[in-house]
Amino acid sequence: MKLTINYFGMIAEAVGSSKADFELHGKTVSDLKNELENTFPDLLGMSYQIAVNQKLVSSETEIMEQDEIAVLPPFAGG
Amino acid sequence: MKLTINYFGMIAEAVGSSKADFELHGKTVSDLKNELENTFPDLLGMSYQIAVNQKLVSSETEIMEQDEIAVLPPFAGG
Amino acid sequence: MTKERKPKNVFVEGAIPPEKIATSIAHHQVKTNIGAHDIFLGQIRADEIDGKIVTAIEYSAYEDMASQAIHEIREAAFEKFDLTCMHIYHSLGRVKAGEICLFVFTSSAHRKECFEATRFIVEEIKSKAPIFGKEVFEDETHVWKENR
Amino acid sequence: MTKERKPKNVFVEGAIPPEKIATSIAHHQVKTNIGAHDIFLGQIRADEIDGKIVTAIEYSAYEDMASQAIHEIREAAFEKFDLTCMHIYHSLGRVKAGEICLFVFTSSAHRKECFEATRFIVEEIKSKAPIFGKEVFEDETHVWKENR
Repeated sequence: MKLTINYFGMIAEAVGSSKADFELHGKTVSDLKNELENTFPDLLGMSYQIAVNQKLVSSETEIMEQDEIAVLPPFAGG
Repeated sequence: MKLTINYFGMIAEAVGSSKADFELHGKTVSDLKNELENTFPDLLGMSYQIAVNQKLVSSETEIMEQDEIAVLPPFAGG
Repeated sequence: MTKERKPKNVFVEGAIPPEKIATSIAHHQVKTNIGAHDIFLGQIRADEIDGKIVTAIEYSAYEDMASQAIHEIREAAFEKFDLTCMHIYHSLGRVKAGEICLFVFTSSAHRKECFEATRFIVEEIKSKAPIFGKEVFEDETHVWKENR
Repeated sequence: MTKERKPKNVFVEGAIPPEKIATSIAHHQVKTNIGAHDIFLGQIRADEIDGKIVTAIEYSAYEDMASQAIHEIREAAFEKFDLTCMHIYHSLGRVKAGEICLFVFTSSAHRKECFEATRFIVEEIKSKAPIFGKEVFEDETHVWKENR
Protein backbone atom coordinates (compact mmCIF):
# COMPACT_ATOMS: atom_id res chain seq x y z
CA MET A 1 0.00 0.00 0.00
CA LYS A 2 1.08 3.56 -0.55
CA LEU A 3 1.87 5.57 2.60
CA THR A 4 2.95 9.11 3.25
CA ILE A 5 5.60 9.11 5.93
CA ASN A 6 6.76 12.02 8.10
CA TYR A 7 10.40 12.04 9.12
CA PHE A 8 11.84 14.17 11.92
CA GLY A 9 15.20 15.39 13.17
CA MET A 10 18.18 13.20 12.42
CA ILE A 11 15.92 10.70 10.65
CA ALA A 12 14.72 13.35 8.18
CA GLU A 13 18.35 14.21 7.64
CA ALA A 14 19.28 10.55 7.02
CA VAL A 15 16.46 9.89 4.54
CA GLY A 16 16.87 13.32 2.91
CA SER A 17 13.25 14.37 3.36
CA SER A 18 10.73 15.35 6.01
CA LYS A 19 7.68 13.95 4.21
CA ALA A 20 7.61 11.44 1.36
CA ASP A 21 5.53 8.68 -0.16
CA PHE A 22 6.58 5.13 0.59
CA GLU A 23 5.30 1.89 -0.93
CA LEU A 24 4.81 -0.64 1.86
CA HIS A 25 4.73 -4.29 0.73
CA GLY A 26 4.15 -5.88 4.15
CA LYS A 27 1.49 -4.80 6.62
CA THR A 28 2.95 -4.41 10.12
CA VAL A 29 5.19 -1.82 11.74
CA SER A 30 7.90 -4.48 11.77
CA ASP A 31 7.57 -4.87 7.99
CA LEU A 32 7.72 -1.11 7.61
CA LYS A 33 10.94 -0.91 9.62
CA ASN A 34 12.58 -3.63 7.52
CA GLU A 35 11.54 -2.01 4.27
CA LEU A 36 12.65 1.44 5.45
CA GLU A 37 16.04 0.06 6.48
CA ASN A 38 16.43 -1.61 3.08
CA THR A 39 15.66 1.67 1.33
CA PHE A 40 17.66 3.85 3.75
CA PRO A 41 20.55 1.76 5.11
CA ASP A 42 21.65 4.72 7.32
CA LEU A 43 18.67 3.94 9.58
CA LEU A 44 20.27 0.65 10.60
CA GLY A 45 22.65 2.32 13.03
CA MET A 46 20.06 4.73 14.40
CA SER A 47 17.61 4.63 17.24
CA TYR A 48 14.05 5.48 16.19
CA GLN A 49 10.39 4.80 16.96
CA ILE A 50 7.32 4.60 14.72
CA ALA A 51 4.18 6.59 15.52
CA VAL A 52 0.90 5.56 13.90
CA ASN A 53 -1.80 8.22 14.11
CA GLN A 54 0.35 10.11 16.61
CA LYS A 55 0.77 7.21 19.02
CA LEU A 56 3.95 5.22 19.56
CA VAL A 57 3.22 1.63 18.57
CA SER A 58 4.86 -1.78 18.85
CA SER A 59 6.29 -3.80 15.95
CA GLU A 60 3.22 -6.03 15.67
CA THR A 61 0.81 -3.16 14.99
CA GLU A 62 -0.89 -3.41 11.61
CA ILE A 63 -0.81 -0.41 9.35
CA MET A 64 -3.84 0.78 7.39
CA GLU A 65 -3.85 2.75 4.17
CA GLN A 66 -4.97 6.10 5.65
CA ASP A 67 -2.79 5.98 8.77
CA GLU A 68 -0.61 8.93 9.66
CA ILE A 69 2.89 7.47 9.93
CA ALA A 70 5.91 9.17 11.50
CA VAL A 71 9.47 8.03 12.09
CA LEU A 72 10.79 9.65 15.27
CA PRO A 73 14.37 9.90 16.49
CA PRO A 74 15.14 10.21 20.24
CA PHE A 75 13.32 13.10 21.93
CA ALA A 76 15.30 16.15 22.95
CA GLY A 77 12.72 18.57 24.37
CA GLY A 78 13.29 20.63 27.47
CA MET B 1 22.45 41.20 86.05
CA LYS B 2 21.00 43.82 83.76
CA LEU B 3 20.12 42.65 80.27
CA THR B 4 18.69 44.31 77.20
CA ILE B 5 16.15 42.01 75.61
CA ASN B 6 14.77 42.13 72.05
CA TYR B 7 11.19 40.99 71.57
CA PHE B 8 9.65 40.09 68.22
CA GLY B 9 6.25 39.58 66.65
CA MET B 10 3.47 38.43 68.95
CA ILE B 11 5.91 38.41 71.90
CA ALA B 12 6.72 42.10 71.43
CA GLU B 13 2.99 42.69 71.31
CA ALA B 14 2.44 40.72 74.54
CA VAL B 15 5.21 42.46 76.51
CA GLY B 16 4.37 45.85 74.98
CA SER B 17 7.87 46.57 73.72
CA SER B 18 10.38 45.44 71.11
CA LYS B 19 13.48 46.23 73.17
CA ALA B 20 13.72 46.77 76.91
CA ASP B 21 16.02 46.38 79.89
CA PHE B 22 15.41 43.40 82.16
CA GLU B 23 16.96 42.60 85.52
CA LEU B 24 17.84 38.89 85.59
CA HIS B 25 18.30 37.43 89.07
CA GLY B 26 19.18 33.86 88.03
CA LYS B 27 21.82 32.94 85.47
CA THR B 28 20.47 30.40 82.98
CA VAL B 29 18.01 30.61 80.10
CA SER B 30 15.63 28.60 82.24
CA ASP B 31 15.84 31.23 84.98
CA LEU B 32 15.25 33.94 82.38
CA LYS B 33 12.13 32.21 81.11
CA ASN B 34 10.70 31.89 84.61
CA GLU B 35 11.41 35.50 85.46
CA LEU B 36 9.99 36.71 82.14
CA GLU B 37 6.81 34.70 82.70
CA ASN B 38 6.47 36.18 86.19
CA THR B 39 6.80 39.68 84.78
CA PHE B 40 4.66 39.05 81.70
CA PRO B 41 2.08 36.37 82.53
CA ASP B 42 0.78 36.48 78.92
CA LEU B 43 3.91 34.57 77.88
CA LEU B 44 2.71 31.51 79.78
CA GLY B 45 0.28 30.48 77.08
CA MET B 46 2.64 31.28 74.22
CA SER B 47 5.21 29.31 72.31
CA TYR B 48 8.61 31.02 72.14
CA GLN B 49 12.34 30.38 71.96
CA ILE B 50 15.31 32.25 73.40
CA ALA B 51 18.24 33.26 71.21
CA VAL B 52 21.53 34.17 72.85
CA ASN B 53 23.93 36.00 70.58
CA GLN B 54 21.69 35.11 67.62
CA LYS B 55 21.71 31.36 68.27
CA LEU B 56 18.81 29.34 69.60
CA VAL B 57 19.87 27.86 72.93
CA SER B 58 18.65 25.29 75.41
CA SER B 59 17.32 26.02 78.91
CA GLU B 60 20.61 25.12 80.60
CA THR B 61 22.64 27.73 78.73
CA GLU B 62 24.22 30.31 81.04
CA ILE B 63 23.71 33.95 80.24
CA MET B 64 26.53 36.51 80.43
CA GLU B 65 26.18 40.24 81.08
CA GLN B 66 26.99 41.38 77.50
CA ASP B 67 24.95 38.71 75.69
CA GLU B 68 22.49 39.72 73.00
CA ILE B 69 19.18 38.21 74.11
CA ALA B 70 16.07 37.80 71.96
CA VAL B 71 12.68 36.24 72.62
CA LEU B 72 11.32 34.73 69.40
CA PRO B 73 7.79 33.61 68.61
CA PRO B 74 7.16 30.87 65.98
CA PHE B 75 8.72 31.61 62.61
CA ALA B 76 6.48 32.60 59.71
CA GLY B 77 8.87 33.34 56.84
CA GLY B 78 8.23 32.26 53.28
CA MET C 1 -17.97 15.64 36.07
CA THR C 2 -14.45 16.25 34.78
CA LYS C 3 -13.41 19.53 33.29
CA GLU C 4 -12.52 19.10 29.61
CA ARG C 5 -9.56 21.13 28.50
CA LYS C 6 -8.50 21.49 24.88
CA PRO C 7 -4.81 21.17 23.93
CA LYS C 8 -3.31 24.64 24.31
CA ASN C 9 -0.63 25.88 22.03
CA VAL C 10 2.61 25.40 23.92
CA PHE C 11 5.00 26.29 21.11
CA VAL C 12 6.78 29.62 20.89
CA GLU C 13 8.90 30.64 17.90
CA GLY C 14 12.48 31.21 19.10
CA ALA C 15 13.61 31.90 22.67
CA ILE C 16 11.22 32.56 25.55
CA PRO C 17 11.92 36.14 26.74
CA PRO C 18 12.27 36.83 30.51
CA GLU C 19 9.54 39.49 30.16
CA LYS C 20 7.07 36.77 29.17
CA ILE C 21 7.80 35.10 32.49
CA ALA C 22 7.33 38.37 34.41
CA THR C 23 4.02 38.99 32.64
CA SER C 24 2.86 35.51 33.45
CA ILE C 25 3.77 35.97 37.13
CA ALA C 26 2.03 39.36 37.25
CA HIS C 27 -1.17 37.83 35.85
CA HIS C 28 -1.36 35.57 38.88
CA GLN C 29 -1.48 38.36 41.42
CA VAL C 30 -5.27 38.55 41.15
CA LYS C 31 -5.52 34.88 42.15
CA THR C 32 -5.37 35.28 45.88
CA ASN C 33 -5.93 31.61 46.63
CA ILE C 34 -2.39 30.94 45.39
CA GLY C 35 0.33 30.69 48.03
CA ALA C 36 3.17 29.15 46.04
CA HIS C 37 4.55 29.14 42.51
CA ASP C 38 7.28 26.92 41.11
CA ILE C 39 8.85 27.85 37.79
CA PHE C 40 11.25 25.70 35.82
CA LEU C 41 13.27 27.21 33.00
CA GLY C 42 15.37 25.23 30.55
CA GLN C 43 18.31 27.25 29.21
CA ILE C 44 20.62 26.39 26.29
CA ARG C 45 24.10 25.43 27.46
CA ALA C 46 27.19 26.28 25.41
CA ASP C 47 28.45 22.71 25.83
CA GLU C 48 31.75 21.68 24.33
CA ILE C 49 31.39 18.60 22.10
CA ASP C 50 34.55 17.18 20.50
CA GLY C 51 36.32 20.52 20.83
CA LYS C 52 33.49 22.62 19.39
CA ILE C 53 31.15 24.90 21.31
CA VAL C 54 27.36 24.72 20.94
CA THR C 55 26.08 28.18 19.97
CA ALA C 56 22.37 27.34 19.61
CA ILE C 57 19.82 24.55 19.51
CA GLU C 58 17.37 24.40 16.65
CA TYR C 59 14.17 22.78 17.85
CA SER C 60 11.61 21.02 15.71
CA ALA C 61 8.65 18.91 16.73
CA TYR C 62 6.01 16.56 15.46
CA GLU C 63 3.69 19.38 16.51
CA ASP C 64 0.28 17.73 16.64
CA MET C 65 1.56 14.70 18.52
CA ALA C 66 3.67 16.85 20.85
CA SER C 67 0.71 19.13 21.63
CA GLN C 68 -1.43 16.11 22.38
CA ALA C 69 1.31 14.55 24.55
CA ILE C 70 1.71 17.78 26.53
CA HIS C 71 -2.07 18.08 26.83
CA GLU C 72 -2.13 14.61 28.40
CA ILE C 73 0.75 15.54 30.72
CA ARG C 74 -1.18 18.66 31.76
CA GLU C 75 -4.33 16.62 32.49
CA ALA C 76 -2.32 14.06 34.46
CA ALA C 77 -0.70 16.82 36.53
CA PHE C 78 -4.07 18.41 37.34
CA GLU C 79 -5.28 14.95 38.35
CA LYS C 80 -2.27 14.11 40.57
CA PHE C 81 -1.69 17.49 42.23
CA ASP C 82 -3.99 20.11 43.72
CA LEU C 83 -3.03 22.98 41.41
CA THR C 84 -4.56 26.38 40.80
CA CYS C 85 -2.75 27.12 37.53
CA MET C 86 -0.37 25.56 35.06
CA HIS C 87 1.47 27.02 32.07
CA ILE C 88 3.82 25.24 29.69
CA TYR C 89 5.78 26.80 26.82
CA HIS C 90 8.47 25.26 24.62
CA SER C 91 10.51 26.90 21.89
CA LEU C 92 10.64 25.88 18.25
CA GLY C 93 13.30 27.09 15.83
CA ARG C 94 16.64 28.48 16.88
CA VAL C 95 17.41 29.29 20.51
CA LYS C 96 20.88 30.63 21.26
CA ALA C 97 23.13 29.56 24.14
CA GLY C 98 22.01 31.40 27.29
CA GLU C 99 18.43 31.75 26.07
CA ILE C 100 15.39 29.97 27.47
CA CYS C 101 13.68 27.13 25.59
CA LEU C 102 11.30 25.68 28.19
CA PHE C 103 9.04 27.44 30.72
CA VAL C 104 6.93 25.37 33.11
CA PHE C 105 4.95 27.30 35.72
CA THR C 106 2.64 25.77 38.34
CA SER C 107 0.75 27.43 41.19
CA SER C 108 -0.98 26.03 44.24
CA ALA C 109 -2.21 27.02 47.67
CA HIS C 110 0.72 25.30 49.38
CA ARG C 111 4.29 24.71 48.25
CA LYS C 112 4.41 20.91 48.18
CA GLU C 113 1.96 20.59 45.28
CA CYS C 114 3.63 23.02 42.89
CA PHE C 115 7.13 21.68 43.67
CA GLU C 116 6.08 18.16 42.79
CA ALA C 117 3.95 19.15 39.81
CA THR C 118 6.64 21.20 38.07
CA ARG C 119 9.15 18.42 38.41
CA PHE C 120 6.67 15.82 37.16
CA ILE C 121 5.77 17.94 34.13
CA VAL C 122 9.39 18.59 33.14
CA GLU C 123 10.30 14.89 33.35
CA GLU C 124 7.23 13.91 31.36
CA ILE C 125 7.85 16.45 28.61
CA LYS C 126 11.43 15.26 28.25
CA SER C 127 10.42 11.65 27.90
CA LYS C 128 7.07 11.84 26.08
CA ALA C 129 6.93 14.87 23.79
CA PRO C 130 8.29 14.32 20.27
CA ILE C 131 10.52 17.39 20.19
CA PHE C 132 13.89 17.25 18.47
CA GLY C 133 16.98 19.40 18.92
CA LYS C 134 19.93 20.09 16.65
CA GLU C 135 22.94 21.43 18.54
CA VAL C 136 24.55 23.92 16.19
CA PHE C 137 28.24 24.88 16.43
CA GLU C 138 29.91 28.14 15.45
CA ASP C 139 30.91 26.72 12.07
CA GLU C 140 27.24 25.74 11.45
CA THR C 141 27.98 22.02 11.68
CA HIS C 142 25.71 20.20 14.13
CA VAL C 143 24.97 17.13 16.22
CA TRP C 144 21.56 15.87 17.34
CA LYS C 145 20.63 16.17 20.97
CA GLU C 146 19.20 13.22 22.84
CA ASN C 147 17.51 13.33 26.27
CA ARG C 148 18.79 10.92 28.89
CA MET D 1 40.08 25.65 49.73
CA THR D 2 36.50 26.71 50.38
CA LYS D 3 35.06 29.89 48.97
CA GLU D 4 34.09 32.33 51.73
CA ARG D 5 30.88 34.18 51.10
CA LYS D 6 29.62 37.05 53.23
CA PRO D 7 25.96 37.18 54.26
CA LYS D 8 24.11 38.95 51.45
CA ASN D 9 21.21 41.21 52.10
CA VAL D 10 18.14 39.12 51.41
CA PHE D 11 15.54 41.59 52.68
CA VAL D 12 13.41 43.70 50.39
CA GLU D 13 11.05 46.41 51.66
CA GLY D 14 7.50 45.48 50.62
CA ALA D 15 6.46 43.10 47.84
CA ILE D 16 8.90 41.57 45.34
CA PRO D 17 7.89 42.89 41.89
CA PRO D 18 7.64 40.44 38.94
CA GLU D 19 10.06 42.69 37.02
CA LYS D 20 12.76 41.96 39.59
CA ILE D 21 12.36 38.28 38.75
CA ALA D 22 12.57 38.97 35.01
CA THR D 23 15.71 41.07 35.51
CA SER D 24 17.26 38.34 37.57
CA ILE D 25 16.49 35.73 34.89
CA ALA D 26 17.86 38.00 32.15
CA HIS D 27 21.14 38.43 34.07
CA HIS D 28 21.72 34.69 33.82
CA GLN D 29 21.65 34.58 30.04
CA VAL D 30 25.39 35.30 29.89
CA LYS D 31 26.06 32.23 32.04
CA THR D 32 26.06 29.63 29.29
CA ASN D 33 27.05 26.76 31.58
CA ILE D 34 23.54 26.90 33.07
CA GLY D 35 21.00 24.45 31.66
CA ALA D 36 18.24 24.66 34.27
CA HIS D 37 16.69 27.20 36.63
CA ASP D 38 14.15 26.55 39.33
CA ILE D 39 12.33 29.49 40.87
CA PHE D 40 10.06 29.37 43.91
CA LEU D 41 7.77 32.27 44.69
CA GLY D 42 5.77 32.65 47.87
CA GLN D 43 2.58 34.65 47.38
CA ILE D 44 0.24 36.07 50.04
CA ARG D 45 -3.06 34.21 50.18
CA ALA D 46 -6.33 35.98 51.04
CA ASP D 47 -7.16 33.26 53.55
CA GLU D 48 -10.38 33.38 55.49
CA ILE D 49 -9.80 33.13 59.25
CA ASP D 50 -12.85 33.12 61.55
CA GLY D 51 -14.96 34.83 58.91
CA LYS D 52 -12.45 37.57 58.08
CA ILE D 53 -10.28 37.80 54.96
CA VAL D 54 -6.52 38.37 55.14
CA THR D 55 -5.65 41.45 53.09
CA ALA D 56 -1.90 41.58 53.75
CA ILE D 57 0.92 40.13 55.79
CA GLU D 58 3.25 42.47 57.64
CA TYR D 59 6.66 40.85 57.94
CA SER D 60 9.30 41.63 60.52
CA ALA D 61 12.52 39.80 61.31
CA TYR D 62 15.35 39.52 63.76
CA GLU D 63 17.36 40.78 60.85
CA ASP D 64 20.94 39.98 61.83
CA MET D 65 20.08 36.48 62.98
CA ALA D 66 17.86 35.86 59.94
CA SER D 67 20.59 37.04 57.56
CA GLN D 68 23.07 34.76 59.25
CA ALA D 69 20.62 31.82 59.17
CA ILE D 70 19.97 32.34 55.47
CA HIS D 71 23.70 32.70 54.86
CA GLU D 72 24.20 29.29 56.45
CA ILE D 73 21.34 27.82 54.40
CA ARG D 74 22.98 29.22 51.27
CA GLU D 75 26.35 27.69 52.18
CA ALA D 76 24.73 24.35 52.95
CA ALA D 77 22.91 24.37 49.59
CA PHE D 78 26.13 25.14 47.69
CA GLU D 79 27.75 22.28 49.59
CA LYS D 80 24.97 19.74 48.95
CA PHE D 81 24.09 20.59 45.34
CA ASP D 82 26.19 21.38 42.28
CA LEU D 83 24.82 24.87 41.64
CA THR D 84 25.95 27.68 39.39
CA CYS D 85 23.91 30.45 41.03
CA MET D 86 21.58 31.07 43.92
CA HIS D 87 19.47 34.09 44.86
CA ILE D 88 17.20 34.51 47.86
CA TYR D 89 14.96 37.48 48.63
CA HIS D 90 12.36 37.90 51.37
CA SER D 91 10.02 40.81 51.99
CA LEU D 92 9.84 42.91 55.14
CA GLY D 93 6.97 45.25 55.91
CA ARG D 94 3.55 44.99 54.35
CA VAL D 95 2.86 42.66 51.42
CA LYS D 96 -0.69 42.60 50.10
CA ALA D 97 -2.68 39.49 49.16
CA GLY D 98 -1.62 38.39 45.67
CA GLU D 99 1.85 39.91 46.00
CA ILE D 100 5.12 38.02 46.28
CA CYS D 101 7.03 37.80 49.57
CA LEU D 102 9.68 35.15 48.87
CA PHE D 103 11.85 34.60 45.79
CA VAL D 104 14.27 31.66 45.70
CA PHE D 105 16.16 31.13 42.45
CA THR D 106 18.74 28.41 41.80
CA SER D 107 20.57 27.50 38.61
CA SER D 108 22.60 24.46 37.60
CA ALA D 109 23.90 22.62 34.56
CA HIS D 110 21.23 19.91 34.89
CA ARG D 111 17.69 20.02 36.25
CA LYS D 112 17.98 17.62 39.18
CA GLU D 113 20.29 19.88 41.19
CA CYS D 114 18.25 23.08 40.99
CA PHE D 115 14.97 21.26 41.66
CA GLU D 116 16.34 19.77 44.86
CA ALA D 117 18.20 22.89 45.92
CA THR D 118 15.23 25.26 45.64
CA ARG D 119 13.05 22.95 47.65
CA PHE D 120 15.74 22.49 50.30
CA ILE D 121 16.25 26.26 50.62
CA VAL D 122 12.54 27.04 50.95
CA GLU D 123 12.04 24.41 53.67
CA GLU D 124 15.12 25.61 55.54
CA ILE D 125 14.10 29.28 55.42
CA LYS D 126 10.66 28.41 56.75
CA SER D 127 12.04 26.46 59.68
CA LYS D 128 15.27 28.32 60.53
CA ALA D 129 14.98 32.02 59.70
CA PRO D 130 13.53 34.21 62.49
CA ILE D 131 10.97 35.99 60.32
CA PHE D 132 7.55 36.88 61.71
CA GLY D 133 4.29 37.59 59.96
CA LYS D 134 1.19 39.45 61.05
CA GLU D 135 -1.88 38.55 58.98
CA VAL D 136 -3.86 41.77 58.68
CA PHE D 137 -7.61 41.81 58.01
CA GLU D 138 -9.65 44.48 56.25
CA ASP D 139 -10.66 46.04 59.58
CA GLU D 140 -6.93 46.25 60.53
CA THR D 141 -7.26 43.61 63.24
CA HIS D 142 -4.70 40.82 62.93
CA VAL D 143 -3.54 37.34 63.85
CA TRP D 144 0.03 36.04 63.93
CA LYS D 145 1.09 33.56 61.26
CA GLU D 146 2.92 30.39 62.22
CA ASN D 147 4.75 28.02 59.86
CA ARG D 148 3.85 24.37 60.05
